[in-house]
Amino acid sequence: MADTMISEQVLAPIVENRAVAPDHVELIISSAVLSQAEPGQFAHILTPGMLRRPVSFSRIDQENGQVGLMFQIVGDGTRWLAERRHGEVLDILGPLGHGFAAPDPTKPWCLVGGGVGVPPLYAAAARYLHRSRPDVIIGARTADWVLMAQDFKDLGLDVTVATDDGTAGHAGTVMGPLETWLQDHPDGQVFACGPTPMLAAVSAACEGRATAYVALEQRMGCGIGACLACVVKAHGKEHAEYRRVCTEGPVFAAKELIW
Amino acid sequence: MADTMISEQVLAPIVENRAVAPDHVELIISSAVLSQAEPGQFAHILTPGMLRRPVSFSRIDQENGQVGLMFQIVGDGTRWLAERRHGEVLDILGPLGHGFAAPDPTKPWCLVGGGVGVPPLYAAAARYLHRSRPDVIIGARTADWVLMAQDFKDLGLDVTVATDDGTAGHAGTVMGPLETWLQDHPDGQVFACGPTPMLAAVSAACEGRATAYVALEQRMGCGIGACLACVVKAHGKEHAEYRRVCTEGPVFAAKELIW
Amino acid sequence: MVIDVSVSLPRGLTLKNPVIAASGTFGFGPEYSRYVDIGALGGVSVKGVSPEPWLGNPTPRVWETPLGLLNSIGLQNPGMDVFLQEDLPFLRDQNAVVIVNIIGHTVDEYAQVAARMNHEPGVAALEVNISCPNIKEGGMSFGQDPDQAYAVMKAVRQVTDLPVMVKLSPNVTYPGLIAQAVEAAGADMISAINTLVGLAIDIKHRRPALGGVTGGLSGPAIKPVALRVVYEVAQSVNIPIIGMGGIATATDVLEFLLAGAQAVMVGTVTFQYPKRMNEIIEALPQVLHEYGFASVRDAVGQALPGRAPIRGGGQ
Amino acid sequence: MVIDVSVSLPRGLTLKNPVIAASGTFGFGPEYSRYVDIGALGGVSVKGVSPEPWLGNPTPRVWETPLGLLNSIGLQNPGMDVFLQEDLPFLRDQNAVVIVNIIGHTVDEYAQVAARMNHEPGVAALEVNISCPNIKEGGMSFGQDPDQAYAVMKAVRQVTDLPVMVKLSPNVTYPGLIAQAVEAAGADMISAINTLVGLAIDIKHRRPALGGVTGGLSGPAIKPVALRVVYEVAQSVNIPIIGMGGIATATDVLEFLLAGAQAVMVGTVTFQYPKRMNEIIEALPQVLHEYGFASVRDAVGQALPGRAPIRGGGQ
Ligand SMILES: Cc1cc2nc3c(=O)[nH]c(=O)nc-3n(C[C@H](O)[C@H](O)[C@H](O)COP(=O)(O)OP(=O)(O)OC[C@H]3O[C@@H](n4cnc5c(N)ncnc54)[C@H](O)[C@@H]3O)c2cc1C
Ligand SMILES: Cc1cc2nc3c(=O)[nH]c(=O)nc-3n(C[C@H](O)[C@H](O)[C@H](O)COP(=O)(O)OP(=O)(O)OC[C@H]3O[C@@H](n4cnc5c(N)ncnc54)[C@H](O)[C@@H]3O)c2cc1C
Ligand SMILES: Cc1cc2nc3c(=O)[nH]c(=O)nc-3n(C[C@H](O)[C@H](O)[C@H](O)COP(=O)(O)O)c2cc1C
Ligand SMILES: Cc1cc2nc3c(=O)[nH]c(=O)nc-3n(C[C@H](O)[C@H](O)[C@H](O)COP(=O)(O)O)c2cc1C
Ligand code: FES
Ligand code: FES
Repeated sequence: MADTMISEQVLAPIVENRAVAPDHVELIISSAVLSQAEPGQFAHILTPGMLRRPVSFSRIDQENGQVGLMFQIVGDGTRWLAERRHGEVLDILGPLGHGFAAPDPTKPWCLVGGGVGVPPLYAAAARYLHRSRPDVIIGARTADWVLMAQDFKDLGLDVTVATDDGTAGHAGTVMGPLETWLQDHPDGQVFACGPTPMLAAVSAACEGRATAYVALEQRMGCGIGACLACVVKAHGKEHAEYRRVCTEGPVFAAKELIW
Repeated sequence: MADTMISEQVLAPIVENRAVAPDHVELIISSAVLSQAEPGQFAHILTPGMLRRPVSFSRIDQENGQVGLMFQIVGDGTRWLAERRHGEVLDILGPLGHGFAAPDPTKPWCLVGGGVGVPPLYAAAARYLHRSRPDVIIGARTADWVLMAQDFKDLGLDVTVATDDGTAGHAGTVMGPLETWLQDHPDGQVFACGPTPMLAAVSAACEGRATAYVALEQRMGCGIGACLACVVKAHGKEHAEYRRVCTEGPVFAAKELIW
Repeated sequence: MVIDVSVSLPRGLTLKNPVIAASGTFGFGPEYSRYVDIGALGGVSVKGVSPEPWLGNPTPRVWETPLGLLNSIGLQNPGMDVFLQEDLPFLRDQNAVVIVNIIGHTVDEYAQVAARMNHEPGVAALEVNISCPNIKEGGMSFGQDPDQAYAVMKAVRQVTDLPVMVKLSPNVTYPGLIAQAVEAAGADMISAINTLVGLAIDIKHRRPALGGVTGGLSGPAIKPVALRVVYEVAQSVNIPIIGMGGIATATDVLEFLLAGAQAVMVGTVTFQYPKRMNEIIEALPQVLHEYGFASVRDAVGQALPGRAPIRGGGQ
Repeated sequence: MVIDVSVSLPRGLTLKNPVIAASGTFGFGPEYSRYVDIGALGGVSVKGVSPEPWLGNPTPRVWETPLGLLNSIGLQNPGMDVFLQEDLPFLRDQNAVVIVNIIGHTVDEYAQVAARMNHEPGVAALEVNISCPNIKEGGMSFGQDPDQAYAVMKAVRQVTDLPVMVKLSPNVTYPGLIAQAVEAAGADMISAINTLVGLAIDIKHRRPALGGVTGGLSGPAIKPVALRVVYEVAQSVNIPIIGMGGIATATDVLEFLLAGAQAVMVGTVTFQYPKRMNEIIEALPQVLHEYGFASVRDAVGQALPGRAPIRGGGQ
């Protein structure tokens, strides 16, 4: 899959900069190379900091040679990115890593996203819709921060929302709706992306029932497998071992990992 | 004189940014405080670097509350400054240091400037013109880089130009025309500003003849006398001692200094 | 929200807040008084003072490096007598908590300055600088050897009742060992770090850029090294630490507190932003509150091993 | 303008240019081969290799600091057998000058790796890493004590004919002493510097930011310290020095040459700009020419004492 794919250093012009929620921006950038990405792969973006910033693709439009990068402003790098305007050019390494493989069309499918974990799931839904129709569970801190609900609906998908403060959908985390879904679909497959504690909970909830695939975040150096900064503990053949989020991941089968 | 003057941290808007020669820019900025400056004093300007950048005032227009800063682009700080536009605001400490005292009206007066040493001499000429009319010698590497010749002419002053490559005026340094002037005016007073080797030569040429005042450059830290970075060796009462260019200078009587 | 930012240190030394002007970057006070509200500072550590006047090093004495500053001032100072007569009165009149940074070529010279400062009205504490990289004899070498560091502190202790801090060099293999040596010799506090030895090259002239050849590196570039030394020393001794190195914001101050410092000094950033120490002091209560601390004291050492770390979301 | 950028080092080691990828920042080669023209590099120093696989440190393993990078990878590597079987062939096929960075918990482990690499086709030289701050036993402590540094180098020398460089730690009082010790033990070259020990604080979680607590500081922030160590070591030993620490441009390379390095390594900047080493190599002849040098060799050590400095205008 992604192994055979191209990855390059590209200079990609920004086509659009849109605010998608308070402190959340989506950049649409133009790059034929990046538009070859699998859902779940990421872009490693040059900013004024000492390290590039990893951001997953929110949309992958191969036809028009465009991709989306949706992110929350959390520090200097994302603030700088949020200020980039139409016509400015981003220096990006990508597409990088291993994304979500196509779901098994014979099994029920669910997407579980928390916060800025939602965008790569949308990319997966859009890519694999012709094989299978996922149920979608979106979690956020508050109603304003629910990302891409309308985008999923535009794909004709049902969306269940959960907010920590109850301002939209279920009050609480995604785990309530996910538990319901798992009870209805014990043989299902779950794609999840979001904060690490959420992924740990999803992984635990799926254990012995559904197959879970999770897209992880980890602090990165090189982004391409050379520096061993971005590792996560996994079950090796004999002992525990480290795998690289930037290369073997960011998407892993939940059962590979040691939580 | 300057001791009793104000010096503050001011936020001064740029009124005009004009190219005055290849790689030479003059910024006109608006600040009532800075326009109280004596000729030869300087502004300590915040740039993105770790230290502020000292630049002398090229013009001091007290009436309109404006001053000029004329500089050569030689590194990151001056490049950044050269890119500042009308309406942007500079963070400046100033006016700082001791400038040129008024010339003795009973003695012939000559200004000798090399390169970007010329601007503070123009400020001195403009300020003290009512007392005395200086002869002006301007040196530069090449014709394009002769600074402010027209400004001096607009004051009604005679200007002698010397260029290293002979593309304008005398071929050679300012020392040729200065020697001629000194022979004609052995009791004269000379105000000089330019590269340190030029100032050393001026000082030596004047010795035993004219009184020379020189405006020095030195790498600065604080710019206000606290860090002792910017010192120059001078004759103390008993021993050699260091004086601060930012505080006791930048203008010194040449005979105070140990060259 | 009432946040207590005061700091209590040994021998009755109290600071109204933990932000002290770092030695050598603030002269003897008057120069910055136009820009800085000196009375609002936690304290002022003055430029190093020796028994006799020192001339200092040849120029250039400063050079910029990536987010750092190299200096090679060479401890130019007018000597202790001129200091007391001409310079100290200004700061005393400002009611500043004055810390006199003392230097010498020999153990005896340190003791001379310390003795001279004892009982001088307006001197609140001494900072024994055994860590200046910019002089040939004495200076840093005292701070690079535990026995010599011990000897200097011991001699100083014998001649003064003032609170004494010893300023450590980061240019050693084990800063904790030097800290233990001076603690054993009677130091009341540690201040750390002095500058890292560095060099810049003037390519055009094919020579070291500074007149003194090597210089001391300060500024944001050294902050991680400074935090490491504070963190290590905090686990090596039982006396308070005044931390410094690259502090430019109130959150930087909080980092040093968490790493084990009780107070901080602020140097290089003042050259860019003369009012920054006052701004930090104003911002500090808000920053402490935001991160859940009710006082400066509350935050001290919270990142040291043995304190339960607050682990949260994210990674 | 024909500028000779080749470098001749001991035991017949020659580099087509002085720019080598620094250990730990370039993996074992294949990862960057998409972006970098590996064949055009002066050489590649691979990630540290130990006799058995090492797991490395907990995450987070990197943290940004002001113009610096803290890392605490902990020398994760697959061990020397896997390295030779699975990793070395790639670089050998690229005709890269491969420098194997070797690590161990004991003197004997260093010797084991050195012995294993001897006569392995494709291994051009060894770099003995006695300076990694990111492991508890061994690692840096060997590089902080002249006797231990001597012992490691001596053991390595006994089992290999390869050119050997020893990589120095800047986290010592006198780097020159360590350099002299390894020179006496038969080192052919010195490489310097490894990272400075630093710490960052994660304020939100009130703990050290890195999983390994302290980490190694690299990047532009440390360049002045690196130049100082190179400059000092160049005056302490008679063997060539490979300089590094914060190099990001061709003029940075020239600074290291002038300070006494014969070649350089480039690390952290590659994370930002993967093609930067190639760009530096392309720019270097022009930069040398501009400053009046006809070759890399010409520039080496020109800022050291005893060479007539070129003093010019300005100050
Ligand atoms: C594979 C991958 C995909 C990601 N996709 C997205 C996405 O689609 N949308 C989105 O909003 N965010 C995403 N993130 C997180 C995003 O990388 C960080 O929010 C961003 O790097 C923060 O940079 P900053 O300079 O604004 O923050 P700072 O906190 O100032 O950054 C400091 C350093 O920490 C790193 N860092 C900070 N937070 C994280 C984090 N959560 N994960 C990894 N490194 C971090 C930065 O890269 C930088 O090196 C992804 C992370 C990874 C690893
Ligand atoms: C009192 C005084 C008045 C000056 N007036 C003028 C003027 O009117 N016009 C003008 O063009 N230049 C003037 N200079 C020189 C000017 O300060 C430098 O050209 C400028 O600081 C270079 O900054 P940079 O970042 O572009 O160069 P860089 O070389 O990148 O600067 C690096 C560091 O070196 C310092 N530096 C570099 N060159 C000099 C220098 N010649 N003197 C002192 N510090 C230097 C910088 O301030 C900075 O800290 C004056 C200098 C002094 C001391
Ligand atoms: C120009 C300059 C002069 C200094 N002089 C002294 C000194 O006289 N005595 C001393 O103990 N430290 C001296 N220092 C070190 C500072 O007090 C401080 O330890 C160091 O700069 C780190 O803090 P910073 O990064 O906030 O500047 C000096 C630093 C600078 C930049
Ligand atoms: C992520 C990372 C990993 C490193 N791993 C090693 C290593 O395995 N062996 C070693 O000798 N040095 C290692 N280093 C140190 C570098 O080789 C180099 O000495 C240092 O980073 C300074 O150079 P730079 O500023 O150009 O990065 C590592 C550095 C980094 C940033
Ligand atoms: S970020 Fe370097 S290996 Fe993953
Ligand atoms: S620049 Fe600090 S004393 Fe002059």
